[in-house]
Amino acid sequence: MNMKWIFALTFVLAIPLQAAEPSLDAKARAIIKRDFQDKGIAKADRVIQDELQVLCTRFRDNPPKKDLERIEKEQTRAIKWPADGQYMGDWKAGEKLAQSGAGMTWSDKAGDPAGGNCYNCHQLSAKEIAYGTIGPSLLHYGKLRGNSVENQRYVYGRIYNAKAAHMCANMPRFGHLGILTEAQIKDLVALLLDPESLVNKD
Amino acid sequence: MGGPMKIRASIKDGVTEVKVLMQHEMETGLRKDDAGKLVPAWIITEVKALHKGRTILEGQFGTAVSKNPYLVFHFKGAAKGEKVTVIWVDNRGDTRSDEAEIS
Amino acid sequence: MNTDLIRRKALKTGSSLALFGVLGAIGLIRPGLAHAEWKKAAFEAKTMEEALATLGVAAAESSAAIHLSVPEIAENGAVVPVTVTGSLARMEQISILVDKNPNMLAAHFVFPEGTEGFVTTRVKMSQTATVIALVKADGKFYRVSKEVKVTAGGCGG
Amino acid sequence: MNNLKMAALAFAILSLSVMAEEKSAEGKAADEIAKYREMIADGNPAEFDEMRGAEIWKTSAGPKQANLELCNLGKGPGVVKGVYAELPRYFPDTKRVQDLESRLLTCMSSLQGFTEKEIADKAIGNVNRKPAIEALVAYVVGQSKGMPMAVSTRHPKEKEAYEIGRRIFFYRAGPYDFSCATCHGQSNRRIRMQDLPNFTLKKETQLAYTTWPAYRVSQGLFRSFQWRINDCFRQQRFPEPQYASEATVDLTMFLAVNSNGANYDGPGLKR
Repeated sequence: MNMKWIFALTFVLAIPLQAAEPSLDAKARAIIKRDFQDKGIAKADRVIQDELQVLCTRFRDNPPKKDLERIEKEQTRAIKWPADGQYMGDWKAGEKLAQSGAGMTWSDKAGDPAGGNCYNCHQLSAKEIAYGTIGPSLLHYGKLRGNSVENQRYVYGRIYNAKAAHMCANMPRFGHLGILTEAQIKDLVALLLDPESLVNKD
Repeated sequence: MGGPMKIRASIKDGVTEVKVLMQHEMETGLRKDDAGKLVPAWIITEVKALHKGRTILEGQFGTAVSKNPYLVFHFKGAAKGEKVTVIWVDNRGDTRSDEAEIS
Repeated sequence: MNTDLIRRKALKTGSSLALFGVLGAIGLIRPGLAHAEWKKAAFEAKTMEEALATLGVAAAESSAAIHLSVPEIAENGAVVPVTVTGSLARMEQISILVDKNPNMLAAHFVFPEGTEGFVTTRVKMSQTATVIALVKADGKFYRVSKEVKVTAGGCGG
Repeated sequence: MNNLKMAALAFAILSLSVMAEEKSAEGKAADEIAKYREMIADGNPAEFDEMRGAEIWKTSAGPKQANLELCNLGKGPGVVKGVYAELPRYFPDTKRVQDLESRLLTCMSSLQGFTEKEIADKAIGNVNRKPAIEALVAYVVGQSKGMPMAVSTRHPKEKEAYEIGRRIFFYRAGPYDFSCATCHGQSNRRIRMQDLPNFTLKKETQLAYTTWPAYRVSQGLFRSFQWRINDCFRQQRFPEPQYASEATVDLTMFLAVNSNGANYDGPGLKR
């Protein structure tokens, strides 16, 4: 069977299979668009999805391989690396950021510094017992992996855009979507990799 | 006058357990309102429980007692069907008295 | 509580007459009934030494006969449950203090004969701190303490 | 701590016992948090809101100076007992699926003459302002305590509300790319110290849903389910869902139906 036929067949089969579902999907989208309103800095257009969000929603975080590879490549390409070639900032500032759950909610004020929300999901230092477990533990991250420049760059990239490596990861795209600044991300890289950091020294 | 209290008193082996839940803001005087102004302290300062006119507990609260104060205490010498009365007074001069039957 | 105090306060409030009736009915307002005044100085004490001094404590020893029950970790400093009990003879008073609060003394209880030396209440803690139970039994003071870790809240502040 | 969580915790501790030390420390912290919750479980101030709501229910108010005793919450005018265990549901008079708050808005406008908007705009309270509708919610839900959740999907609109609710649950958007499922799609996860119920599992949904609305000790306030959903979306970094809007009703429908069979146990008491 040639490709044309396969394509045609898929198309024919797809119509009855999806007939009920897409109408509900479209209805749900329309309801979401209508029922959410601006509040403070959280504007109504935040519910409009980008392509990555559309695909992760549609496929319940398990998109087809071709989409996954394409999107991950696009997200990777879009990473803005520090112009000065430096990836590590101040781990103490990073710890403060990691502790803060502020930023981007409608109760945050425009211009207030955003937090990293890191402890919400990750264990980082042995000192902090109130850590979340949605993400993996990062305790002793630098101690276990070392802080070579390659690692620094890798960690910077992961924080800048976690979706570059895993398209439907839970972790926000902190750099890509402008949640954190370059300097803030560097401070978080230091928190994870600096041998003197709370994460690595206890 | 403040809102009513929830009082539950039950007797077991001669000991009456009294649980009291009071309705009160218990403002510490350290909190700021939306306009950035300090909200003045507003707290229950004194609590007293009585059984047949006899004092069975005296309590004094500071700013660190939680909002809607909760209190549990135990006393002897009561019987089922008798009443326990609880009274509080706050720093604004407001007061409240409620009673419950011992079950 | 002082009957005069109640009378004064009752007369100041709008609902004073109703209250006065209630208080009269339950026999609270009786001349000559001695009560302790609100311990203003103790409740406003900013240091532990000052708080203990205003409570009339010269020395307080530790005692295994006193049990202080507090959570090791509190998810919220606004409500920290505290239970103090003990097996000492004639427990007259229990005070609950928090060493890092703006005001040291949280609550103070007096138990007449027939009331057990037991109390449960809930206190506010501004941060991780030590909760102290100060007990007066048979004229002597005892203290026990425990640390409560107050943890940060959930996402988004 | 309830039996289910205890069992889950016991299992978690058991299965992790051979793992690293930090895991057992985590188990211990969870244990301590469980103890804390047990210690505050008694003496729920939501009872005061229930009392206030019962008063408001029978007190005349609004331009029409009427009370709510003729309000039909699904089981006939004036019936309050057991209604919450069957909400949300389809109402023929409004031709839509409504949750408790949405239906109270209908009653307050049709019986009392308020506009739905004036109530909805101030429906979520704070320390300084305690809206009547929140107390009404406390009163009504309290009248379903101990009753099994039995939310219908027989009517096509009920079925559709459930299906749309499910889609809203999985909808990823906003600057954090979060959906409800990001936090509530797995078991044994927490944010900071707060356990996250997994709403893709019936057992965990039942446990969470039947203990809301609730008194929040950290805020010293009674909170409705509309508030609960609203605050999740705030933390999800979404814009604000309109009070009692179809999106919130449908999402509530999804959770309510998934908790069918469990006894309603609210108003709850939460950290």
